[in-house]
Amino acid sequence: MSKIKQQVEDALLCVKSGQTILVGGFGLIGAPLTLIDGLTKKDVKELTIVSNNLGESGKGLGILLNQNKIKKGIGSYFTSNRDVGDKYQKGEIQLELLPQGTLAESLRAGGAGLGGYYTTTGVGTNLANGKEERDIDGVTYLFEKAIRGDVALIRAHKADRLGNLVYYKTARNFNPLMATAAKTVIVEVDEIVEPGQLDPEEIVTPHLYIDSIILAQQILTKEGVVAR
Amino acid sequence: MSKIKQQVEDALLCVKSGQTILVGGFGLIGAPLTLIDGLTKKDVKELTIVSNNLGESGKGLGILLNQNKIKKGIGSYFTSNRDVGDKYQKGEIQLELLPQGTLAESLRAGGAGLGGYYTTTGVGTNLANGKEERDIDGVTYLFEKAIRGDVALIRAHKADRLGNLVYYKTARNFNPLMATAAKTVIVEVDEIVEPGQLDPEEIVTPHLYIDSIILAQQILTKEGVVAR
Amino acid sequence: MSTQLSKQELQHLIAKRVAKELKGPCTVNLGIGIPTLVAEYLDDDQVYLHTENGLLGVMDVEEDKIDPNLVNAGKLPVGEAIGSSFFNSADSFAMIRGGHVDVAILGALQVDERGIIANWAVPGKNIMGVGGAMDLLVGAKKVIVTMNHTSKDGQSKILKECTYPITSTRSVDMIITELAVFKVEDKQLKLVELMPGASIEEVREKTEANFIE
Amino acid sequence: MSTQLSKQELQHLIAKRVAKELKGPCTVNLGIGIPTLVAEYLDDDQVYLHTENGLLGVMDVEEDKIDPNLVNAGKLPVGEAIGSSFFNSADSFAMIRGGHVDVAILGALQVDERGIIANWAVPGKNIMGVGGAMDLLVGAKKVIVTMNHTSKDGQSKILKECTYPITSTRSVDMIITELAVFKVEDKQLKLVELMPGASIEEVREKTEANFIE
Repeated sequence: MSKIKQQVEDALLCVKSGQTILVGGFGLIGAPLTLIDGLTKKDVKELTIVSNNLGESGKGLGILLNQNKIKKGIGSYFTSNRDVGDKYQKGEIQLELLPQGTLAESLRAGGAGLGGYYTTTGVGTNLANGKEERDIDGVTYLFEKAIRGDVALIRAHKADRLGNLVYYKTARNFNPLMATAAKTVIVEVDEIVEPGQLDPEEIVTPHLYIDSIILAQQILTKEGVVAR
Repeated sequence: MSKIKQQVEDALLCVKSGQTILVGGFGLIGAPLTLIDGLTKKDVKELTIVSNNLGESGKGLGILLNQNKIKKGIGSYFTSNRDVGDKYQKGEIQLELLPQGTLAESLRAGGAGLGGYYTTTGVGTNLANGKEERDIDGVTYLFEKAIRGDVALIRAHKADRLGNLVYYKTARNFNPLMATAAKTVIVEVDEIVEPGQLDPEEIVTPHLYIDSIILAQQILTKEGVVAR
Repeated sequence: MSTQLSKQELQHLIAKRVAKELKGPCTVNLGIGIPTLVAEYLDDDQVYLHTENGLLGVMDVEEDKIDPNLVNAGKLPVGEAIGSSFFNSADSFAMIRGGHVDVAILGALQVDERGIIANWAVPGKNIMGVGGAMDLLVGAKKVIVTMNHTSKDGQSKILKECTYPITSTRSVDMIITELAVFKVEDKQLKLVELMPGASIEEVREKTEANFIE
Repeated sequence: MSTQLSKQELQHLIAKRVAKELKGPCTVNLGIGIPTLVAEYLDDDQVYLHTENGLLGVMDVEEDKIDPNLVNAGKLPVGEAIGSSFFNSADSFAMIRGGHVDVAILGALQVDERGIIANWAVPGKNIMGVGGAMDLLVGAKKVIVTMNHTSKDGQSKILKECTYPITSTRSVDMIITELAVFKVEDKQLKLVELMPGASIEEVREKTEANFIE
């Protein structure tokens, strides 16, 4: 019953065409590069990808994009990969743009079993088009729905064998949120340790959220993405 | 400009009659006993107290209750202090009962600048009376409003001089949420350390939430509440 | 039959039976009362206990290791297992409400014949506490109710309809009393097991609700 | 006047002027572009820098200490100050949206004469990115906009009305360009300072919006 998988393919067995996949990271920082690499080698299509960005051109999720495996992207900042714009122009991808705080909050709401929430962000802008406004105590808010995924692919620093996670600096970003918001959660880590080696006060993601763990084989360095 | 106060009275200068005060703790566990003790010695009245419980009979917030300083209690479990029922019978206190998860979530929403949210908790029960129901993707949710306070009185384990906080075991409970949801936040701690002594990955409440820090003088032991 | 056993012994009997239902790996939230006793009968080290006040990895604590700041939802002292973690109340209820807790073991005042329970308020008394009961009922994947089959005055607590305010519109999955084990299937109670010493006649006599035998 | 200075020098001039507005203790979020440069001119050690990707306590980093997993919102390498803390994106935006960040320094494509800005989309081009701009505008207690006074083709970027999609209905508090400093009071622009070398005539000529002198 170990959560630890030796092969990326095994960890990704649960991913099917047409699913909604949550992918951690802020650009390539904190992105699950090994799992993304695994997806590029897997025969899947029509994925809805929820991620702050769609990688960079030819890197991370950018490879998946260029393979035409992504039907729809939900994120806050696609500008950092120019290929997204090209695909969008050609009608080859659907995009849903959300303010970054709304993206993060919707994922948290999804993980917390909430249906949606009211935020001030975006009120009166084009991103409010078609969304319900509501006055609460004299302030105008926008209704935003929770986001949930079929699978979450996330990146952490260390996992213990149970699946408790700690993160590393600004590579934390969306990962702990996505860990809560999908039916199946797969994490790649720098190191797997024994239960008890992570301080109970310091664990960011408790093990009940995690289904599979793999060691990272593709990592981000100053020189870019490299095999470990 | 130090946040550290030597005297409880100084820390509590911001508390005025008629305000809404958020008070951390699950019963006496993680309750800011020194600050509560300070409130019992201060001339304030008609307070609205948001706290999971109203202390125990004659302990913690229970003292404030017996002093008739509490106009209204908002919490999830008042049963643990029998004096609350007596006051309620006599019409001497108003009570608003929320499911515990709703209480916690409403505080988080308040701190996060949200107006409210939709939860499944409580749908179809007496606690849903007068609250809006909404169908979202085939599931019935209840609208719950965010909660904010004028002042939060919280308990942490350690603070650095900037106001970064870490907590201790199950004394964490509502404290980190309340730290985000009030205009002024006062924390009492076991120990004040230098900036840099708390691990940046481990800090639960970043310093931007904290206004004042005092050392705990009343602490919870196996034998009950004692002066330190 | 069970009249030979003390109230406490009957509670342990129920707790022991509940423990048999818990196969790891799973996360289980134990409510206040009889559910707390379940911890004593767990022998699967992949059953992880969650307490809503902010700990995953509850275990028994020895008298000399009691820490007043380490307690369960009933404010009773507990220990922390290897691999445990602490979190705030919003995160704890996000786990519960979000469907990340596999099983909740709860006490109840009444259950109706569709498996809907009442466990937080008594009419005519002040409604003063709900705690995490409503959250657990909407969130836990499976809910097992433990209760005495009858009230102190001998009335059935398994009723055609609850007379006390309900805790949720969701039916629980299983009811375990000192007399019987019921499963709830398609909003109907189904008797699946008699507890040691109980007879079908006694269960029929002491159960107001209709149930499938 | 300012034609003698390079574009980069003008940006530093603006950043230096912004820094004068920041008196600690306060928490400041620095946007991408000119705002990033502000960090170089801060001399108050109680000005704490927040970056929305999850760090409170941003500081400069030396070339040899660059960590690819420690970056700001522009994905540029940064350092961590003593007393800093890391958090997830939901917690980071809870700080912003919840009003816990004192000042946001943002770039803008256009500002109108009520102080409303457009900084995330250009008509006719794909709308592809918004990032944290809308959150910062609704949440930060004070917003200071830094921008070039005119576009590359010499058109005023301080307009009667924005022609690009607005970022928020909230007016910013201050606008600092290479020519002038405006405050926004009662939804009106008020010229409060000329930048070094700028004349009132040049500001009048290059500002489409009405403003109080």
